[in-house]
Amino acid sequence: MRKYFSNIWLTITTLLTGMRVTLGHVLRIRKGFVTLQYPVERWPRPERNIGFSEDSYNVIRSRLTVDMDDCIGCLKCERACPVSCIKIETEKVEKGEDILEANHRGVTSQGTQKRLLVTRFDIDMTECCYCNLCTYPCPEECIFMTGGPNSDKHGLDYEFSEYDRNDMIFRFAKVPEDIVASYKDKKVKVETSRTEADEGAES
Amino acid sequence: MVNYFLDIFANVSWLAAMPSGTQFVLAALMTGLPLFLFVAINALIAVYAERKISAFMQDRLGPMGQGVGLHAGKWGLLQTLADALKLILKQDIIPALADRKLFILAPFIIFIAAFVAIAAMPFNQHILAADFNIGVFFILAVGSVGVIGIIMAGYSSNNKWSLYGAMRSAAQIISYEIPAALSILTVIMLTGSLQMQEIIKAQSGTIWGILPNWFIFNNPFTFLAFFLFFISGVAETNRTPFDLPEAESELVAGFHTEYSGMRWAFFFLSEYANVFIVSGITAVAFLGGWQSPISGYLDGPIWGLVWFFGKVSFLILVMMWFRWTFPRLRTDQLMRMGWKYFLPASLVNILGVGLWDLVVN
Amino acid sequence: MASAVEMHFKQLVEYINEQFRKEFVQTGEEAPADHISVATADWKAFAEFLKNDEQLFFDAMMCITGVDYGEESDLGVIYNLHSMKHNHKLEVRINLPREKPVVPSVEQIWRIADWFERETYDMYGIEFQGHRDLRRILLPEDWEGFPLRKDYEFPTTYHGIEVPKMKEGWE
Amino acid sequence: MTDTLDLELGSVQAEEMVLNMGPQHPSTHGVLRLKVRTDGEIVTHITPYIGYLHRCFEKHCENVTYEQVIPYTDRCDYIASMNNNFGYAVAVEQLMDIKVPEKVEHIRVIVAELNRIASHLLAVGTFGLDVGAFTPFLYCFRDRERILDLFEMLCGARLLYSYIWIGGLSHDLPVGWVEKTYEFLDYFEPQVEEYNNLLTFNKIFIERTADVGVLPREVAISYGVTGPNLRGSGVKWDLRKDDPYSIYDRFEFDIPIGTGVMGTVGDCWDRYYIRIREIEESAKIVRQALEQLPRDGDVHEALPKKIRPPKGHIYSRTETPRGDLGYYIISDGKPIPYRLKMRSPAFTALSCINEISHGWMISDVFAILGSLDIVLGEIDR
Repeated sequence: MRKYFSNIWLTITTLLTGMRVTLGHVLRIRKGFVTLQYPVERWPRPERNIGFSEDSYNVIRSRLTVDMDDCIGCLKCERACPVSCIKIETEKVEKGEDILEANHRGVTSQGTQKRLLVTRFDIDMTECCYCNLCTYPCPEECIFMTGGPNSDKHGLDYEFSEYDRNDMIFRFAKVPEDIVASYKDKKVKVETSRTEADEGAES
Repeated sequence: MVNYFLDIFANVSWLAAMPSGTQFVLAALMTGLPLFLFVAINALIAVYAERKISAFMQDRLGPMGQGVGLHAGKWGLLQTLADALKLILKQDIIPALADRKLFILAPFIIFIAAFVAIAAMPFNQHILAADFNIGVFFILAVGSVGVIGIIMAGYSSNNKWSLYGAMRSAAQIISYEIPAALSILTVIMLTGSLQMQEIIKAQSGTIWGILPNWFIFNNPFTFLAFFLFFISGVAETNRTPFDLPEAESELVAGFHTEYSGMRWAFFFLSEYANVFIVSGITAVAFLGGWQSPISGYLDGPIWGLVWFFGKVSFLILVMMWFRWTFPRLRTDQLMRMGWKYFLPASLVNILGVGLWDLVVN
Repeated sequence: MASAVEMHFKQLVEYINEQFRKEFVQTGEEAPADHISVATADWKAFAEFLKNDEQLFFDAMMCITGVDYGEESDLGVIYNLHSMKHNHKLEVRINLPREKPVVPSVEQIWRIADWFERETYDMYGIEFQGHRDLRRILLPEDWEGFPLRKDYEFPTTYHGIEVPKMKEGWE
Repeated sequence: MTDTLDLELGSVQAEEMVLNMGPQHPSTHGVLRLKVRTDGEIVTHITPYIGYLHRCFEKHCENVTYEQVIPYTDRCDYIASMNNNFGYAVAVEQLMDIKVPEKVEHIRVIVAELNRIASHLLAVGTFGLDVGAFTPFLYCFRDRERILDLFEMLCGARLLYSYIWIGGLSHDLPVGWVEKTYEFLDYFEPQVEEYNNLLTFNKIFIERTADVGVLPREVAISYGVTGPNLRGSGVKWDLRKDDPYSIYDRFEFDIPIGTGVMGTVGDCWDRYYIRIREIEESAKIVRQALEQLPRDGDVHEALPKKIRPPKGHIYSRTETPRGDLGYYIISDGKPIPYRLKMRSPAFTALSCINEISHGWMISDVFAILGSLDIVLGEIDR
């Protein structure tokens, strides 16, 4: 019989404490609410000074972007990507020589001479897993997530949704088609001449 | 209200000429339509209040309108209107293997049960759709008709989850009817009449000088009866901590899993109508309906409306408070509590009130 | 830290040799220093011994790993056992022929082996004899082939759905 | 008069109803299908069907290099991905026996324990949801968001960090991070009191969870259950204390085990209460680790240029919020792992659900499933 009444008493007291907690929240709603009204109020980006010497490390995970002027086509980022969502094609070019019509600058901002013209640099953002592994091996630090340490060039962008999946493939190489075609058949000519030379050498 | 309108028709010449049948229908319509509009608006306000209260309890802001263009009003006021519009326009699917006739009929039965009970609800001294002399008994009787609708909905959706939901709610509502009826009995014993207006009139005046002579303060047994009735009322409207029939986390959505669009909206319309009825009866029976707390002052008809709606909305807020604080009971615990704790308590109550009445007066 | 485990391992090996069966585990210096390899025939008896013996009392099975040792060489199953009471660990390896990999199931001894064995069967096609309900656990019931084998080629369609559907403009 | 209705009960055969708590269900914590055979509301047999979230983690690991596996380990147990990286990094470092600098060890412990708090908060919140209380879920998430803000400040990501690398970390601590963590700890410790008031000692909650789904000691060990579920059954087993890795032996914290305060030992309430107590213990560890954190030292110091572990194999275990996470790695000298098996704690926790939910009702099945705190990403790998 005693357990019967202690059960009732326990129920009443514990339920009342629970109600006191929720009532407390209602009364303190003015300063206690956590809602962020998205389109109007935005999430503050974490502060920039990430506190150690080289400012190149990137502490933001948003859309990947590439500075084509600095890219020397070394394919390190393509190899570092765990889901292989970066595709690069390059063509051999004379060292450090500008090709304006293919908007290719011969010397990078850090002064290295470019030997390769990057004809195709596509990143498929639907497959990218935002792990940021590709930004570390880059010798020129030209691939990074927008809004990171080089945010002066590219503002923060994490709202890049599209209607069509193919629009999510960002193509950074701006080399016109005919230039790419001309390099391709030049390369073919070089190959055929070399194969003839080999046959000549063998026979 | 109906005979009140009939008297008005009598002295208007062209209305009196009509046959008495159409006169009666016209008068009934004139009382029924505002009540229906009241129920719809009450549902809209209650849904908005529920969302705002639950948001404040959970450190959220709830529906807020901001930004430019079509949005949900200043503090999300238009949110429920937008929901209602959406529900009307939404495609309303009837499952192929469902039992079509019952499926379509179920929401209406539940709504009718809820709507008819409001007829006997006294809003103030004069506004009362139908002043039955068996008011309380009528409301309790009609209240239990809703169970048929729920079982129909559960059975006809041909879905295991809704069958579970329907069975659970049938057991729950029936087993909580009894403690509810018994605890109302204590009030009727004190007033001696079933008529709602009589019950309220019996609660005028003061007791111990300052307290209003409401039944809740009358004697300790009616004080306990107030809580018993209120909690079994919560159980009858299937709200937490007794919301087993539509337990989101287990039965997906209980008996109204297969409903969508306007049919689903009817379930919610009737749920909030039920909530209004339960709080209404509790206010009338225990908190003195349209009586003002300071007896003697501020008790004109307009003030009567204010007091009645004040008490009802306070009780509705308490119900919402329950919903966002407590976990859910299991079916067998629910039954055990209903039969082993509530029923003996209400029987002891009746005995207590009888003795108290005998001894004190 | 590593040396403590070796010594402990040596104690285990000596204990097993004298308790279970003479020369059950070769103890020459070329013997592997951290695991015991067992023939399939007496694995069931050895497992019961490991579990019920008072001194060893391996009551918890940590993990069963299936291994494919290469294109032409054979398959293998590695059992990692652990004792909650004495807090020591043991690794047992069994090598199986590639065509007919069959191992007696220890599912009655350690209840978790039920799901571990089903997963190893699912991924490697290793038959566990005496398993009460050996069917695929992760892959759909009617999936052909055993994915984790080295010689597994990817099916192009499953129920008519073309599996690797690449986007256009993306070779 | 012969009675026409000789209806003896035997002929009335109530056959069992099969209920599909299908892959799409509000409270199966992911994509899991439970085929439940019920007699009325009482459960007679449950067969779980898993594999809906199988992404061939182990096949991927046989085709990518060691440092590229790290983003994959994040996605196994996506609620405690810091602990997954930690487990994988410890395994490969033991294989290559790299010694990681002090500062990195401390940051790893801090970050892993913060992630344990976040994961337990989610477990406690969803358990409240399964039992029907909606508000504690949102309180838990409000506090969990604060931890995710700390992680966003640390490595940019909020859920899948790929932060702990083999031999070091991807980023150093930003300026002001330590103060922010202290600020979080001071805010957070009194919050646990609120959950206790609202849920732990609530009579309805106790009624729903005490004595439900009791997992006895031997069954737990034989089913390989580990972590809070095992400690709920009274077995004092925590890898951080009994098989210490990294620098856990420098901190003093105690291991809460189930004592059957509200019901029998090993019931849902015990497993739940252990997670609440572990949140407090982890906060203690973070505080101690923050005090002993060496301020100087570079986190990239021990990062190997080329990760080529020597031929051999290793089985290493670490304590994640759900139990022992084991990695069995076989390497043949190439930069790509030859075989990588991940032993997931939630896999073993789910395997014993049939054993402990006999004779309980349908609403209890969800209370039991919630108390086991499983994550389907880790079960299906």
